[in-house]
Amino acid sequence: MSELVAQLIWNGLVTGALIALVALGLTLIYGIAGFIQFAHGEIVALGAYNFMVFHKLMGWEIIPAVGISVLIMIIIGLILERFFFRPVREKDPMIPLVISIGLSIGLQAIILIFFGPNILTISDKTHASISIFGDKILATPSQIIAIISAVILMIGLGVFLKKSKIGKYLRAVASNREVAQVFGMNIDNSMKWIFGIGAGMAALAGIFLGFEQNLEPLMGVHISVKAFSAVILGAVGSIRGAIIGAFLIGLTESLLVGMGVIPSGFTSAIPFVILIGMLLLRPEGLFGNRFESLRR
Amino acid sequence: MLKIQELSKKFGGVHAVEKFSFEIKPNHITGLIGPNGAGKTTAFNLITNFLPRDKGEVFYKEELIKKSSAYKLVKKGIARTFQQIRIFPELTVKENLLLAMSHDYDNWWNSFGNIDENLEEERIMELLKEVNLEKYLEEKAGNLSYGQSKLLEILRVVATNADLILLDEPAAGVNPTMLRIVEKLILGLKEKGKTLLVIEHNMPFLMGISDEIIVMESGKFLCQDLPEKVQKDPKVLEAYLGG
Amino acid sequence: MKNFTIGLILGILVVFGYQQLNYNPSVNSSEAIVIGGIAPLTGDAASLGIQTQEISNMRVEEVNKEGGINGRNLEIIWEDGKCTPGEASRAAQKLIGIDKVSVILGGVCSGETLGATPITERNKVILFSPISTSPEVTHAGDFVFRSAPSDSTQGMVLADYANKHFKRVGLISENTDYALGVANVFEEIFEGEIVREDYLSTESDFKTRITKLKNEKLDALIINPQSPPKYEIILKQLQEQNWKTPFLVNEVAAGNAESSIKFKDFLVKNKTVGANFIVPESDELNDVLQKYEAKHGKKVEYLNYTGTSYDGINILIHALSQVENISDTESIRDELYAIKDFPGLLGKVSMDENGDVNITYTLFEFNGEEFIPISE
Amino acid sequence: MIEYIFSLIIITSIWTLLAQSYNLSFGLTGLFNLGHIIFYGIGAYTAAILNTRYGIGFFPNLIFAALVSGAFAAFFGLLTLRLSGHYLAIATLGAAMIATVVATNWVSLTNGPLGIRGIEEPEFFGKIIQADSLEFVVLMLIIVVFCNFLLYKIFNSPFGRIQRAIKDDEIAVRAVGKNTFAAKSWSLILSAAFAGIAGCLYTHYRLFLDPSIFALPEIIILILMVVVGGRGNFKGAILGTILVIIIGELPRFIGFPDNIIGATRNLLFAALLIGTMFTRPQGLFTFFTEKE
Repeated sequence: MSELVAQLIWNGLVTGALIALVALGLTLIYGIAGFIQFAHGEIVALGAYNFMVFHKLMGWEIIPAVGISVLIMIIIGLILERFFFRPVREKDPMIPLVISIGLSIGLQAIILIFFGPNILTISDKTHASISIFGDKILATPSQIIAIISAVILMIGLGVFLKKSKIGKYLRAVASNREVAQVFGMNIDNSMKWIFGIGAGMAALAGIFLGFEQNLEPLMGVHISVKAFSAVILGAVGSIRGAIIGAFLIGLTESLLVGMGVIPSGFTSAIPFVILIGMLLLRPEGLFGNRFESLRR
Repeated sequence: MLKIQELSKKFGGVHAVEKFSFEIKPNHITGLIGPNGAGKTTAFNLITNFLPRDKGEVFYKEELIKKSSAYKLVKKGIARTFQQIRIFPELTVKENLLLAMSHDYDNWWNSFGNIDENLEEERIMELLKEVNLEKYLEEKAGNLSYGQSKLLEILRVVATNADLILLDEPAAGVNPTMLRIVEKLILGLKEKGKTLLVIEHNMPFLMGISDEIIVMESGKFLCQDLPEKVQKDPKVLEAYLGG
Repeated sequence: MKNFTIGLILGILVVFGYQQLNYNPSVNSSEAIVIGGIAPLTGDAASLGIQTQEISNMRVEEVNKEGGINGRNLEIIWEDGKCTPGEASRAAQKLIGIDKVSVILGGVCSGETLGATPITERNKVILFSPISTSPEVTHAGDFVFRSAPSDSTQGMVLADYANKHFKRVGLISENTDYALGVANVFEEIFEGEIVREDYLSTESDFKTRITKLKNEKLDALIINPQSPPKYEIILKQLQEQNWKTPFLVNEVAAGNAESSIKFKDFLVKNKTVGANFIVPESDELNDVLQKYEAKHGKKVEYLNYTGTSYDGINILIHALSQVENISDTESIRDELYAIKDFPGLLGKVSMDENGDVNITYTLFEFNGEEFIPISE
Repeated sequence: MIEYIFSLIIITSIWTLLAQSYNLSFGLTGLFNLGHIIFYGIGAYTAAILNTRYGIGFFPNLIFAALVSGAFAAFFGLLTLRLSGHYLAIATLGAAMIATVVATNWVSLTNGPLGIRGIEEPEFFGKIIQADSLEFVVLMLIIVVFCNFLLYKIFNSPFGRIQRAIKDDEIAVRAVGKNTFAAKSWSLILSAAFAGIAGCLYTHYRLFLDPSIFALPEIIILILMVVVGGRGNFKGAILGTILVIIIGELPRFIGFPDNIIGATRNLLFAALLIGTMFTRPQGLFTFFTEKE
C-alpha cells in the first residue's frame, strides 16, 4: 500500500512541477501586466515542438537543443509583448485578455499548419525508468530532471525577485503601476523581463511535458488550463501561492484518482472542482487579501 | 440622526479605525477632517457597509443598522459619494440620474416595464438646472469635465432623495466658480431638511458651510466642536502639523 | 474607418458570390460521376482519415485510367468531418446541397457516420463507410452501408480469449464511441472481474491510473484506445512503471504494427495478443501497399483499414457501374445489398440485410515484428 | 444549392440567438463568462433527453430547455458571480471543462460519448417539418426573431440600463441602491435561458448530439461574434455573427487543401479578433448603430 501511495505522490509531484513552471510565468504576467495570458499554453507547446525539431530532426544533443528552444521561446515571448500587448497596455485589462485568446487560437493554427495534426514523439529513445528512494518509486530520468529544475527555478525566481535590483524593481511595478510610472520606472523593460522569464519557463515545461507525453497542437491548452487554476488558487500575483496551487492540483489529481476516491473518467475535472470549491471558501485565494473588490 | 459607537477596523496589524464614536444632529452639515491616512474614508466605508465592521454599532434615526449589504442602506436613506469619482461614463447624464431615482423598482419584474420617463425627466431637469448642467442631458457622462462629473455624482446622491448624505471630498480639484455651485447645492440640501457629513481638506470652504466639525487622527476620535473652536484647538493643529 | 468595414463586407460578399457563380457543380454532366467523401482531416484521427482519403483517391485514379465507370470518370469531393457528428453533418449538408452528390464515401469515425445519417437518410443518399465499426451504425439507416466489421464481434473475440486465460483483468478504455463499443461488449461476455479505468480523448497522463492498476494484482491488462498515439503513450507509461502482465489489445493497436514495434521487447516479454480482422497475405495486397508507398513515400499506417477502405471503394465502384443513372439511389442501394462473395483484400465480402459485412475478428499475437494470426 | 443556403441560414440564425444571448451577459453586463457554452449544451441535452425518452415535442422543449438552462444559471451564478474579471473567466472556463467531463461520463443520462440519436424533427399540427426545408427555415426565423425581439426589449429596459451601469462600475451601482448580485444573476439567468433555446434549436435541427457540443473552440467563436459586433451593441451582435460565419465558411469554398481548412479558419478568426481589439474595441459596426 505505501508503495502505491509513494508512487502516486511522485506522479503528483511531477505533474505539479510542470504546472508550476507554467503557472509561475502566468503569475508574473498577471501580477505586473494585469491580465491572464491565455496564449501562454501555446508557448509551452511551441517550446516542445522546437526541441523536437532540434533534437529529433536535426540531431542536436539534449542540452544544446533545450538551450536553443528556450532561447527561441523567450524571443517569441518578447515579440508577443512588444507587438500585441504593449499597444493596449493602458487600456481596460479585458482587451489584452481577449487579444491573448485570439493569439492562442492563432498559434494553435500555426502549429497545426507547420507540424501537421499527427501526434509526434519528442525523441525515439524510450528511457527505461530507474527506481529511487529505496526502489519504492519508479521514475524516468526526465521526471527527475523536471522536478530538480523546477525547484531550482522556483527558488531562483524567489531569490531573484527579493534580492536582485531588477527583482525589487519588478515588485514595485507589480504593487502599483501608476505610482511606479510616476517615479519614472521604465515599465517597458519590466514587461520585457516578465514575458521573457515567463516564456522561458513555459518552454522548459513544454520540453519536459514532451518527454512525459507525445506532442500535439493542443498539449499547451490542457496544461495551461490547469496552470490558470493554480494561479487563481494561490491568489493571483503571488509566486508562493502559484507554486503551492500547482502542487496542490498535481497531488490531489494523482491521489484522488489513484486511491480510487474518484472514478478515473473525471480526472480532468478535478483541478476545476478544487478551484471553484476554494473560491467559494476564500474568494481572494489562499494568500490574497479581501481588498480585491474595492480597488479601482 | 446618525450615532456611531466604538467603530473599529483592523487591516493586518494596522488599526485603520479604533473605537471611533460620534453623533451628528439632524439637518446639520457636519465636517469630518483629519490628516491624510486618519481613516476618514475607511470610516465612511464602515458606516455605509462597503467594508465589514470588526466592532462597533451604527444607529441611523435611532435604528441599529445591521451588517447588511451596502445597497440596502440607500433605501433606508443613507447615500454617499466616493473619493475618486464613480459615475457611469458610458451612460448619458440623464441615465446616470434615472438609475438613482428608480430605486423603488428593485424587484426585477417591473424593472422591465418602462417607468414613466417624462415625470422623471422633469425632476432631472430641475436638478440639472440647479447646477446649470441642463444642456448636457443626453450627453455621455464620460464626456463631462472633472468638475462637472463631481457635480453629477453629488446630483446622483440627491436623486436617491436620501435623508443622510455623506460626501467624500466634494471640493477636491474643483475650480472656484464650480466650487460656489457646489456650496450653493450643499446649502440648498440643508434647507430641504437633509443631513450631511462631509470629508474635506479645503478648510475655508468646509468651515464656511459646516455647523460642526469632527476631527480624526490615526483612526481615533480627537474632538467634535464648532468650526471656530476647532480651528483654534491646539490638539488639532498639532495633529495636522505631525505629532 | 467606416468605409474600411463596408469595403471589408462587400469584398467578402463579392468573393463569396463570385465563388458561387463559377462553381457550377459538374454533377450529372456527361463527363464525371461525382461522389462525396467525409473523413477526419484534422485532429487526433487525422492520420486514419487522410490514409483512407489517399487509398480511395489512388484507387479512383486507377479506375479512371482504365476508362472509369462505363466510360465516365469518377471524382470524390472530400470534406473534413473532424471526427465529430456536428462537422460531419455540416459536411454532408454541403455535399448534398451544393455538390448534389447522391453517394457519400465516409465517415471514418463512427461519430461522423452517425452524425451524417439523419441528412443522408432524409435525402435518400447512400452513405458508405469504409472504416466505422461502432455497433450503432448497424441500424443507422436503410441507405447506410459499411465495409468494416462491427465492434461487437471484436469485443466477443477478446472476451472469449480472456475467459480462457484470465480471472481478473484491468481495462484502460478511451471514452469514445468506438472504444466504448468494444469495452461494453467485452464487459458483458467476460465472466471474471474487471477493474475499469476510463479516460477522455483530451487526456494523455495515465501514470496515476497505471499505478492504481498495478496495485490491483491483475492477471492481464486490456488496452482499448481510439487512436495509435494514445496507444503509444499508454505503452510508454506502462513501460516506465515496469508493468508485468500480458496485454490484450484492440484492433487500433493490433492493426498497425508500427506503434507496437517501438515497444517490441516490452510487449513480447509480457506477451501481447490483439484482435483484428485478417488481411490475408496476397499479391493484390502487396501490389496496393507498394503503389501506396510509391505514391506517398511512406508505409501504410493502418494495414487492416487499408483492406476495408480498398474493398469499400471497389464495392462502391462495382455498384455504381451496375446502375445507369447514379441519382437513382434506390437501385444503388439494392445493388449494394446484393453484394455476395465480392473478391476483396479481406476475402469473399458479402453484405447482410443491415448493410454490414461478413468480416469477423480473429486473434493475433505480436512477435516483435508484426501481429501473426493464432488459432485458439 | 437551395438546401445548402437554407442550412446556412438556419445555422446563422441559431448562432445569432446564441451570440445575442451572450451579448446580454458578456456584452451588456460585462460578465466575462467563458462558460456560456454550458447553457447552450444543457439546453440541447434537455431537449434531446426529453424528446428521446419522454417523447416531448419541439415546442414544449423550447420552454423546458430555457427553464433548465436558466435554473442551472441561477445555481451557477451562486458559485461564480461573487467573482470578478479574471477570477470569473477562469472559474467559468473550468466549469465548461467539468461540463464536458460530466456529459461524457454520466452515461445513464447523456448516453455518454455514444451520444443521443433518433431525435424527432419539429412537428406542427401533425406535419413533420424537415430540416433544410423552407418551413424549417421559416420556423427558425420566427423563433429567433421573436427571441431577439424579447432581448431587444431587455437591452433597452431599465433592467438593461442597470446592466450597462454595472459594466461601468459595479460599486457605484450599489451606491445608488441596487442589489448588483441579483442584477448580475438575472442577467446570467436570462442569457442562459435564451442560450438554452438556441441549444434546443440545434438539437431538433441536427437530430444527433454528443458531448463535443461543450467543446472549447465554440466559446472563442462566440466571443469573436460579440466582440466584432461591439459588446453590448444589439444590432452589432447580429452583424458580427453573420460576418464570422461567412468568414468561417470561406476557406471551405476558396478551395484550400483539405487538411488545413480548419487551421486557416482559426487563423482568420484569430486575425479578426486581434484586429478588432486593436482598431475598434467597441466593435466594427458602431457607425451603423451610432445613435444606439
